[in-house]
Amino acid sequence: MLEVRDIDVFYGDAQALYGVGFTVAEGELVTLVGANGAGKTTILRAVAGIRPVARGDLLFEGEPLRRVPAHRRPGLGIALVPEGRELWPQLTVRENLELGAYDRAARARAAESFAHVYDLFPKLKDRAGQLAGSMSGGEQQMVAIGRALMSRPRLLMMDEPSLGLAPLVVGQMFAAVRRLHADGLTILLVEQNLARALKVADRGYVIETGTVSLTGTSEQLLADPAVRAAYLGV
Amino acid sequence: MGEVVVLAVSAVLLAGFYAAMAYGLGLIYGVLRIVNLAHGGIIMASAYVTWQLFDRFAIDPFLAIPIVLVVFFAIGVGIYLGLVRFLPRGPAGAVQSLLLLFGVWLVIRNVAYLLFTGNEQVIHTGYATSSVRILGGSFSATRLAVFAVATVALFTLHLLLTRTYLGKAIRAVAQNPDSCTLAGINVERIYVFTFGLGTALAGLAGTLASTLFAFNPSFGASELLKSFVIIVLGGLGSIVGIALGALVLAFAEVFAVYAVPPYLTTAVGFVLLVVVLVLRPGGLFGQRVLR
Amino acid sequence: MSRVRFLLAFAAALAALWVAPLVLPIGDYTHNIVGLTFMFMAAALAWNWLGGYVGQISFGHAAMFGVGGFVAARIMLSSGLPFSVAWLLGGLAAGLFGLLWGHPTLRLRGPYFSIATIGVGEATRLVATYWSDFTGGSSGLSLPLAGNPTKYQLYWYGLYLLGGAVLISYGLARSRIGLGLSAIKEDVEAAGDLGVNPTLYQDIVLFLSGTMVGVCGGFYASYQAFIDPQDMFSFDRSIGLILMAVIGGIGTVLGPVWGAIVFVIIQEFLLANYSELYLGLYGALLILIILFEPLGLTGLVRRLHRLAIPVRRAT
Amino acid sequence: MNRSTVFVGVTVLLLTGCVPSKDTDDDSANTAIPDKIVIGSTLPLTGTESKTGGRFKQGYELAVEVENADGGIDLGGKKVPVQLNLLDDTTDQAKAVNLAQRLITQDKVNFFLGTYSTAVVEAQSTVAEQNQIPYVNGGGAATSIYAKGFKWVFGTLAPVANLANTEMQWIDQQQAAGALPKPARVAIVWENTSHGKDFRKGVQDFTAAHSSGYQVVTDESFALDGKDFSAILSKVRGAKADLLMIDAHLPDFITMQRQYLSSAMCTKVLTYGARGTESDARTALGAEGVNYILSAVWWNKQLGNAGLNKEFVDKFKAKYGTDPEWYQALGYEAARSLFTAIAQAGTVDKEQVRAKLSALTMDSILPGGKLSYPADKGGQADYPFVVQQNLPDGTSPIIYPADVANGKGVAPNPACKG
Repeated sequence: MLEVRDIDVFYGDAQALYGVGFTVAEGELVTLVGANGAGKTTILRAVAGIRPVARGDLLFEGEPLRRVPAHRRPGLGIALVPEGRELWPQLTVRENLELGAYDRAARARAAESFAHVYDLFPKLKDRAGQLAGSMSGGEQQMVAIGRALMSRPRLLMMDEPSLGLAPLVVGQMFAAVRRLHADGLTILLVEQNLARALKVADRGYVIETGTVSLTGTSEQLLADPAVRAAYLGV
Repeated sequence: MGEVVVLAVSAVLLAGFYAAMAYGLGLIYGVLRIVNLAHGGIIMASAYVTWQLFDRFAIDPFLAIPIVLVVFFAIGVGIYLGLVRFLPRGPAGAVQSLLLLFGVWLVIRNVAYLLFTGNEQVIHTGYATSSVRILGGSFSATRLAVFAVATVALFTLHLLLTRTYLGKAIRAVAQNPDSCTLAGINVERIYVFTFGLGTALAGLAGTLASTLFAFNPSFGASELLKSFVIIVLGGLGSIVGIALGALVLAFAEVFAVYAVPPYLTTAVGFVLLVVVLVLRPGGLFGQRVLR
Repeated sequence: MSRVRFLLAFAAALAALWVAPLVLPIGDYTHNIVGLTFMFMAAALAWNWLGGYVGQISFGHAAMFGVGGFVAARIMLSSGLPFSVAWLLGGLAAGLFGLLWGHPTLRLRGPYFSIATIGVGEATRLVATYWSDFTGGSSGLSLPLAGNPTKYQLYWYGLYLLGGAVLISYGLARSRIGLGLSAIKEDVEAAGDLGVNPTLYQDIVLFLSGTMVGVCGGFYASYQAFIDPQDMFSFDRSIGLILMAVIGGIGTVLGPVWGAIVFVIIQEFLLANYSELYLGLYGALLILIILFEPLGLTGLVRRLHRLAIPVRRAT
Repeated sequence: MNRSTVFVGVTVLLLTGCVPSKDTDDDSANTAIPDKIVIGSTLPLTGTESKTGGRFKQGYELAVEVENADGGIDLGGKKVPVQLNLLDDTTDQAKAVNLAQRLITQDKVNFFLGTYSTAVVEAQSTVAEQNQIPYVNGGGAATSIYAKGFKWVFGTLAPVANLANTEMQWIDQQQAAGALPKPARVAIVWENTSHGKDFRKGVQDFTAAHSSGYQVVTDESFALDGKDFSAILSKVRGAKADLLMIDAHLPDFITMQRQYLSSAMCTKVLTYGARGTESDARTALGAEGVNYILSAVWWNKQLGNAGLNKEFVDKFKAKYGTDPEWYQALGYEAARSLFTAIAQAGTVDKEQVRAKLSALTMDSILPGGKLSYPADKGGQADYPFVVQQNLPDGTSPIIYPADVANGKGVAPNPACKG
């Protein structure tokens, strides 16, 4: 479904990604793991189109993505839940979700999507009229995921959904991810919490200083001694 | 007592014009974080357009509003696409846009001088001096009409911003443009639209001003300055806040005569501006984001 | 440029300008205009300390210009103090006035500060126009023609003002304070973390800037021999300083000097020929500079310089 | 601090306070008869005041044309043509000063005709005084210009205080005739400019001198270009004023009069100083809206039925195809008085012309029929204004002074009910 071929990305003069390549197949849950600053977020931003790619190709369902402007990509079926949620704090929960379905096709199915999101996160239904900025971190994360789902994505990318959340809430979050995956949604997940991420994922890529250093199924990676030493502290 | 009521009604009517005058500046600032220094120039230009429509085609200023809105929306879009678009975003861009749009103002003023000379112009509608009795006082029919238009504009804007996808997107862009892109909102297009709308609202203010005041190409400077006071009082960006800010300024100016000489009532607004900026940077009524 | 080279160039330029009117056949009119231009250069440089070095764009410098002018004029009218002392005292009063409003408002950044300065400028103008015991109100103040330097002599006083302003500009930019200022310009909070006290630094700069502009106001009072609040405190006067700095190159050490030259040349040239176009020309110039060369003339010269270097290497 | 810094510092210190000076080269003693007489002048030809500036230009140019029509000014038997060297000062004080400096010191004009608007004249007149060149202006009325003891500055505009005074004289007549209450309650509302200040002084001086007949109940100033005058008008209403004496320029006049009318106010006498008869006022307020407004100006074409006035109006119409207003008339008279003084002096010597200007008394188109620059008024002409009143039939006859009146004024305002 998604194919990333050998991309380079720069921040000004500083290069962040060096020939990164990976694939995500339909229905898969793939995770990108690695240390802080390794370039995982940059990869997601490049796929979402808010970070230009200097070299290499991005293919989504076989179609090249590089020339598609960022705001068109949700219409193609790509959605990103950004790191730190990035909600619109002075809009209500309902408005935040509504704008998730901004694309014309998604707008037409908004009612259906609302039902889906409220089903996944019943709490949001109760809080629909509340300002998003006044909610707790976990609730905000739910809104962020809900907003992404409202665009009816075929590929859902999530950037550190568990960051800064209480352990109990982290559990709920991963339960939701698992459920979405079980419903057949393709997911690309970036996590620092490698153990938990690999537990839900089918496959994983280890990103180190802007390149893919290791890849394999979750089991393989969890078993890899280098991974265990570097990321699991065992 | 009666006199106080009469003054209060006058202040409310004045607030109507003040609010209409500040909507455009507040909207553009709230969404683009750009201080549109050309605002005063647009108000002046629109007064001239209204006058031309009245003079040549005998179109009543209040009926000219739709034409003015369309014309100045287009002008706003032109200014954005031709100039503002090229500025960097962020603090550096904020300062540059200040100077750039000031340049635009100078050019507009010069064009007006060339086309219409420095003479004062006035629009005399049949009802310019007729009056209506309210609460024991007699008030200008034109001022009432201006107030009505300003109120309608307030509600329309409010509905647009809270009830439509476009409006919600505008508020979302004001709060966090990056995540708007992720939601599939074409932020650049929202910017173009907002700049156009803000300019159209400045045009509306100019039309309203032309029914109340005489104007020349330098007209608009004090409107711009007072608009600053209003959007700061109102919290820089909230449309309802702007209306409240206008009310505060109008009441302060009208009732200041009990405390300071009438000559200094204008200064009261500017002092209020600085004090509010320093003590309550979020404005009297709220925050700095468009809600 | 090294410090020694700068100071040598500075001394040479000062000396050349000092003797120029004595040896060159310059008409009286040009002589006076150049003298007045020196003052504008000094004021634009002073504006640039705050607007360029710190990045706080002030739309209210006319307030200090006016305060300086009127305090100086009052002193000249009421006491036997020489005009230069009156200028200085006027400048100090203006600097203190700057601190009075600047200390609270300098916490504001970007457009917030700019808007606040508009408020300060306009409020000051209105109060000054009303306060006729001090400013003469709408009738203004006339200075005695005796005891004041003539316009001919003011050329040299203008030159000294300019010299002082250039030295301070250079000193501020090259000193530790200068580093602190650019840190504040980049990011106030980070500057605080670096041990720079943004409040203190900005207060110092505003005081210096206000004092210099105030002294310029005193100079202007002596030059015109008649000042009135509507003119001294006008919004256009603040705008003029901004235009000079922007045309020359905002934030550069000497940019405002070149900006003031262009400003005056445009004014003098257009005055004689196309006076109906001068507003629009400033506007167009402003637009072009912001869009294509944010560092103004200085940026343009640097660009040409960069273009020229390879050529020189080739030969 | 290194050595070079010290060196430069010391140099600067040494230089400071050391300033060359120059003897003003005195060429005023040059009494040879020139080929032409060059008159320098600046006016606001662009910008906000361009309309008025243009009118003064018409007045100046007509005077020059008339003078040159028969060869120019007679200097001891030789006719010398006049050349006007006119620049645009855009109502900017510094520009007006610099341009005057340029015309006087560089272009060496013989004499100077002043610009328009008080503050600019005030700034510019110091240049004339410094350079000792006769400066006649028709555009600066503020008494403060003439209160500085300047020897070289002459003003053709009578002080605005006279405007108020002449209006009050007419009002006093009406009061004596029983048409107005005694004592009458007076509200003075003035724009905070020197124009407004002098107007206020005129009313105050008159009421102080006739204290049994008048009682000032409101005295307020306002800032230019106001958006709302309801508070001031409410004060006036609260004070139950009979006479509302306002001084305002056109935009404020229109805004204020609109609010006055729509708030159903009606005072027995209403004036806006010089405002009220202009066509702009009728356009903005309608013929109804300006009825019975009292106004006073320095000159009006209704004076022009005979003699010098008729000659001026006819020549003006022939040249420009329109009727002159007071601006053109004052410009014309300012220039003419200068030419007369030059002819009387018979030379272009500045001191002699100045002396002749100071002693001048000439027949004039201005009210009173004579123009002089009395020394006790600091060189400012002193004559009554012509008071006009807008009448319902659309005319604005002169109603005072009696010797030039061509209509009869109405007081109290018959439109007021009760």
